[in-house]
Amino acid sequence: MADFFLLAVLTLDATLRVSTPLIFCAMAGIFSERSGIIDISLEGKMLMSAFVAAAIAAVTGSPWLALAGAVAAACAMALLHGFACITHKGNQVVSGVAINILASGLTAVLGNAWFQRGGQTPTLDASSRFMPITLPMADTLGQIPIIGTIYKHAISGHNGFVYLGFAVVPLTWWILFRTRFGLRLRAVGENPQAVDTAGLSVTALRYRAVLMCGVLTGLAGAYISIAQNAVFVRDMTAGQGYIALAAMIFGKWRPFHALGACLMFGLLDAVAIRLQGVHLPGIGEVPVQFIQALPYILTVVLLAGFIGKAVAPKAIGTPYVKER
Amino acid sequence: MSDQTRTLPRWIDIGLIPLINVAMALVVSGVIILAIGENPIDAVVIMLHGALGYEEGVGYTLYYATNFIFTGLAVAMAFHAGLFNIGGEGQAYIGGLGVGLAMLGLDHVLPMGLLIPIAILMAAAGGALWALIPAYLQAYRGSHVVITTIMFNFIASALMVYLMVHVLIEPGQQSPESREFAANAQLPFIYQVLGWFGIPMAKSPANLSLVWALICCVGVWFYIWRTKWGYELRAVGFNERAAIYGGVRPARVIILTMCLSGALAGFVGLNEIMGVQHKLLLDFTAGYGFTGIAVSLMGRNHPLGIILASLLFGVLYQGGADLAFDVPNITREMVVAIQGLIILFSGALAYMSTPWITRLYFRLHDGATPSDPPKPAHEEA
Amino acid sequence: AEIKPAVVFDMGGKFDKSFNQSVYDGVERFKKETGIGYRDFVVTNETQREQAIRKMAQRGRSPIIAVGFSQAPAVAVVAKEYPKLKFTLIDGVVKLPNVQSVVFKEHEGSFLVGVLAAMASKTGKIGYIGGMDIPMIRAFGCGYAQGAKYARPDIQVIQNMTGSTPSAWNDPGRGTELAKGQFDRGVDVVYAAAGATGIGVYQAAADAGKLAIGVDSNQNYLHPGTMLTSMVKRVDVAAYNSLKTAMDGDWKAGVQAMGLKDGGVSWAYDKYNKSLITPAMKAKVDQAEADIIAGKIKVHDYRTDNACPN
Amino acid sequence: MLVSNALTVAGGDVSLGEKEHGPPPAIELRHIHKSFGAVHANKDVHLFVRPGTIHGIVGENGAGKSTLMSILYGFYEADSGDILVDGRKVRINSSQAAIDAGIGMVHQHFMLVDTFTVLENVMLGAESGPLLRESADAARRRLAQLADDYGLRVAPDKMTGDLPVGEQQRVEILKTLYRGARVLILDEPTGVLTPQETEQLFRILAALKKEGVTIILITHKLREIMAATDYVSVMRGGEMVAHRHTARTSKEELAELMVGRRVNPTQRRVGSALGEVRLSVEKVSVLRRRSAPLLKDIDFSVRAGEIVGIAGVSGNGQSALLDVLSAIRPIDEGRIVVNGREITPRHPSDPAQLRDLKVAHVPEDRHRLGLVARFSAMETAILGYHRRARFNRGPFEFSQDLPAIERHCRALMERFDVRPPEPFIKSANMSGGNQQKLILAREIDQAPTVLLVGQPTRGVDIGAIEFIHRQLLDLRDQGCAIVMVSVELDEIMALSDRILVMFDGRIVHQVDNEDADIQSLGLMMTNAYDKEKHPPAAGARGKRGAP
Ligand SMILES: Nc1ncnc2c1ncn2[C@@H]1O[C@H](COP(=O)(O)OP(=O)(O)OP(=O)(O)O)[C@@H](O)[C@H]1O
Ligand SMILES: Nc1ncnc2c1ncn2[C@@H]1O[C@H](COP(=O)(O)OP(=O)(O)OP(=O)(O)O)[C@@H](O)[C@H]1O
Ligand SMILES: [Mg+2]
Ligand SMILES: [Mg+2]
Repeated sequence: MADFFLLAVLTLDATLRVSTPLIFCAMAGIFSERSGIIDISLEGKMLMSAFVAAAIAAVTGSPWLALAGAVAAACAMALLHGFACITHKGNQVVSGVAINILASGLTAVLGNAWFQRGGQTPTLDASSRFMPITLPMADTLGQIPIIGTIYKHAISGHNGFVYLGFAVVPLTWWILFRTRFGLRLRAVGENPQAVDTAGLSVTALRYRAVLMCGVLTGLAGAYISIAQNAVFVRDMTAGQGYIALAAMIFGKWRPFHALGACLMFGLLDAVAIRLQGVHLPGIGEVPVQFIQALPYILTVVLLAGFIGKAVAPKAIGTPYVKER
Repeated sequence: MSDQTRTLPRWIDIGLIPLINVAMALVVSGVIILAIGENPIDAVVIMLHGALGYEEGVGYTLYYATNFIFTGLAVAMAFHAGLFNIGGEGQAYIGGLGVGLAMLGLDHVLPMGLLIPIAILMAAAGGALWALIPAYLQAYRGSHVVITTIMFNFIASALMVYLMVHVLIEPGQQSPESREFAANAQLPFIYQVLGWFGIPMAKSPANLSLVWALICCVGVWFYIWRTKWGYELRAVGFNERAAIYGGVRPARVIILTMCLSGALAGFVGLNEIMGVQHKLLLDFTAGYGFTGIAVSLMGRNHPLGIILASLLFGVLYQGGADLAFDVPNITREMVVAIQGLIILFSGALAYMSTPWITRLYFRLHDGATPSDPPKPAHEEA
Repeated sequence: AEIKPAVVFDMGGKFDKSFNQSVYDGVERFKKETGIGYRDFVVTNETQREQAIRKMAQRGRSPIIAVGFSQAPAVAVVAKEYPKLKFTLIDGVVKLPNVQSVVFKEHEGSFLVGVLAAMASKTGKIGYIGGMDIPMIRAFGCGYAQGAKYARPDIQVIQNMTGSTPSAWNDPGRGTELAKGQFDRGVDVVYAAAGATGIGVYQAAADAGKLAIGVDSNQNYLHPGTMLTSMVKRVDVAAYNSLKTAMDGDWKAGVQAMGLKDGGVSWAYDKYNKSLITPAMKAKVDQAEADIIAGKIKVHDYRTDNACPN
Repeated sequence: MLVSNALTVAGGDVSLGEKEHGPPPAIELRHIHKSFGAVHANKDVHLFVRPGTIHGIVGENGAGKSTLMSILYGFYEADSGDILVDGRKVRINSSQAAIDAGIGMVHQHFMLVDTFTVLENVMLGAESGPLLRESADAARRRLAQLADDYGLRVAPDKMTGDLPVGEQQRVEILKTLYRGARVLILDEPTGVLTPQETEQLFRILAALKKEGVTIILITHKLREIMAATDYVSVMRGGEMVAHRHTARTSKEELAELMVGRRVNPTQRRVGSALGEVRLSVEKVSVLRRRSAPLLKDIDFSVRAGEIVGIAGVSGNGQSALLDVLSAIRPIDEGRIVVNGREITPRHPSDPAQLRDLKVAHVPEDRHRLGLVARFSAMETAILGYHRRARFNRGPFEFSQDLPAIERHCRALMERFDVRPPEPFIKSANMSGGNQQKLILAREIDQAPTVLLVGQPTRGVDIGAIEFIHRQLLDLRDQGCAIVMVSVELDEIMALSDRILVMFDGRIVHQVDNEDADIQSLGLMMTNAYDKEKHPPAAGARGKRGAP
């Protein structure tokens, strides 16, 4: 029983770790899509920033420079998306697909050219990455049953990014629902004409939204390559951007709901790792592939309206063209 | 919107502007090649030679182009009905699964003459099946086909891994692959066919499915622009409410169109499984479904344009392979990056150059400068 | 004789710090010693395997070293087309008169590191993380478990596979997670046979202060202090020998199975892990090695019956 | 009537020309030009609006009214010309600049975020600080004050999308006042309002005027101009053609100024004998989930050889009725029998099936329903009939017979004088009137026995109006049963044999043409008509009749 409890706590611990990039990306997606810009390029931005982070860390040895570079790279991609979708009123889905493919190719090309390792960066040593933080008194408090165990094993000992990820959710909520910027951002995603006639610039608002999106995907990318791992390898984001997109839709474009979805998908992943090859009573061995596909299946089911209708921001996907 | 804004002549709209877009993508690609310390001009020479300079290279170019024609047509077909099918990858995967299962089951039973139509049917059925659910959800549940088809790509991939690893793997085999089909379940290669007529050609994977791809082009063109079903499809794509008024049932059109689109993507399975690999294996779709988006955008969603764009992408892929072979610093992913740039410039930024071209054209033409540059007329036959 | 060698690496790439890289080290050594250069190519999709090998053949390259079992079908096709050229397939078998197939008895080497792992473990639980779930990788794990049980019958071995597709060789993130999952369950020594995925496993061990065991090439240098040892599979030797014999004119086709006896597999003992290996461990593992070579210990090969004795 | 009181307040003896005397105009526009591509939407427009007055602007569709107002509100920038506010030249290149100049605008389509509360909508873009709470508190106080000053009451915490249109419009007005607007532009504010709401609006405008707010009012309804404005300017073809003191002009003069010649309304011909019942509608209702039903207990029938006109203020269910009759929208209750086919909630029909029953439909909204803008004219010419055998050929009729379609289109264009008579022209590139003629041609050409037609002459020039009216009367005389929805009472009067008046989703009155007059129809449309010709009872609804 105690063993089982510990296992559950440790699974929770793993859940937090694997959910973190999803959380950053889902919040990023919320900023972009709440402003009316569909963003299926979360994946590409995250990949690009993961690469840039690892590359800078490998060259300079400074994780902070790497982090700054990652954010800058993701923002650059976000601006490209904005340039296509906001300035030139291009198709947002097409632009997203383009950025994903571009990022996949470019990271490998540049990685290979700079490091001659088939697209990989050199492995980073501890001083050029972000390492886990042990919270104060983790060991002492760890003696206390249950609460202490949870504190020591699940709450303490994570990377700073994990804590940041959890801080970003209420922050996102606060920005969206408690600030002027948030009000305007939500308005521009629902009815850009209303924003325009209210004397605000639709373009400027949307650019700010995609930049927020860029900053957050940059954090996600940096986490993946220089915190969770110590290296960049080709296509290392492995579809997590799409899962985050699914989580965002699942969460109906709301920060805390999306957080819940991210944690659920993270838990699925953590459980999948631990369930591998385990025979469940009554079910038999669950194919790992099934658990891996579960987030996608769940999203489709949700979209089919079996769980509840997901209402997207009204103006999403349509470029704003001034008309009477 | 205004009824009478001036429109550009068609040759600019469907000829010059797409060319300018591709040119911009290639220029940026050249900058990337420069940035990694190679010479873009040399790269182009190597690429062109690799793709068109010798028989085997040409064969590979055509083999890649075959896949792109299928996936490009799939995207275009859906696009005319106002749908964005990003699920070509998964549909191709399941189409290939259909072909593979049929061949594994029947290759010792039936002659090639029967296996080919069966394979075509199975590829179409597999692809259509994989498009059917997203189509149904879009038509009756309003869930967006973009998101559902993306999800279905992942589901297809998980399904295939499961089947290959647990069900279809040949016992004693290291990697998850089925057994090889018997010879009568292997589509003849082009070089073989030419060989029967006494024309020697170097070995390459281009096979008879190229012919089927061309037939599909004609079929798609005819369907979209010459039949009442195509008429309804375009009506739904342009103006769904008018279509309803005209007695069209959009839900049916959406489902039918997505199934046809999926079937076209499924034919990648024909080319890959029956034409080239001759066994079921993982990851044979290799991103062709996504490339189809670029192909369709570049080809302005018209079969003729798609053929040309497919050839261009064939050149990029095959030439890119040779480039990667000969210039160690340039890896194959360069082609992926170029593809991303082409989608960006021909798709998302498609109208970037339109305003100044319009201005330039009218200034040259009659000295007038319309203040409101028109969107280019759309892709009708 | 004049030779124009070529190498076609598998998808992991020549810098996977593991299998492919080991081949790379071998041919580099040859190049340094003889001054004979070689061409190489890293495949990135299925159709490219055959294309790349054929291209090497067209340019008259010989011997052509194809790395990895996935290349076997491609080698079989091209070798038939070019009967005059020499092909060396590492880690797979193609029975043709101009193909040399080199395979390894990984289970024997894994047995030895299993002995070490069991003796180094304080918790009595050790782990194994495989790359792609294929019989060969199962064989690694099976040998490892047998060695561990030999050294310590009450040992508990937890095994995980990264995935079922080739991308399982290239997913360090998942490697990290799998390793952490095992540490959570009490594992304190983990052995990874997973290509570039292993990088994540070793990193996780280093971060958590647990012990890890490398594979294929000597990976002890990666994290001195937490890398217990490495199960070295001398693909570098195989590659080197192939070129060397071709140069000297005694290159032979056929299957070569390299085990402990032929120095094809071994465990790494160097300055990086000296402090981790106690004399008792060393004695025990040396004994086991001698016994295997002498045939006193029979290490079961998973591949013979797709099963592992418990 | 309150508004006429307002008139007398401002009705001094001001000479229109002598703007030099007194305070400078609140708004003055000089030499305004604006082109969209080849369309010259505003040509050398002059206008001045006196402070504290209600200034009406009238003109046909496309005359350039909205364009002019969009320029004034910074939505478009004029190609040339000057804008003066209170005598000072200003540059208005964005909505923000207009707001800064004290100009507010209530758009034809409301610019509200449906998912926001009233409070949030009001403060959007005019927040007092980076945090919402302080802005919200300030806005709440100010709203209360505005409510006191102008009698503009709305619940600040209600979801805007849930409010009735009249209240949404009030939110729009509040938005402009909140931003300190001294000049208020209203573009066709009454099109979507019920009569009571219209009346409410004019009461509010009068109150605003009393507080010194200047109001520019665009409307097509000359009645409203006469009742509510102090001055009126007329636009035609992008030009300002006349300015009048409202008190010194008449509806007839304004109408003539608008179209540029005398208007002869179509003379109705009395129909021949009626035939059998072609269409009968029995207790049909269309329900909505959260609000009042769209249609309630609709009950009427139409015989061969008669035109039944449906009158009503737009938004009272006429559109839904056409949708239901053409089977675009299913019904929830009741029964429709058309040419022998029974349509019930359980056995719905569809537009294709009705066409096969010789029911034709000229939709109200031709841009969104009647044609596909990107189709060629010949493709538009077969919309709805594209499955007919005559347009297809080959086994299973798998191929469209393009030559036949082209011939068909040419014939239609010739018969209905569609210009240019060019089957390959893109539908979007035809002018509105010609689009309408092509659609009408398509539907009438099928020799329908039942014709549903909505707003047959909306946006159509006067010549075409006469032509279209003649076609409809001819069709009736050939024995077709016609249901016509129109917001133009003159049109209804000119064509219908029988008139049904819709209000709030119901048919509230039914009169024969001979018994109808515009006055009482107007009352009926506002549901303020009393059978015994008594003045309308003072109640919650229809306290005042239409002017
Ligand atoms: N509100 C206005 N905005 C712009 N120009 C106006 C306005 N009102 C009048 N004008 C113009 O000012 C000039 C004088 O107009 P006004 O109507 O006073 O002349 P009038 O001789 O009194 O004619 P009428 O007897 O018809 O009133 C005319 O050119 C008229 O078009
Ligand atoms: N954005 C635009 N692009 C092109 N043409 C336009 C645009 N806006 C208006 N026009 C054209 O300018 C002319 C004037 O239009 P406007 O909307 O100002 O007329 P209006 O008087 O408001 O008509 P309505 O009574 O129908 O509202 C019309 O011919 C219209 O087609
Ligand atoms: Mg006068
Ligand atoms: Mg208007």
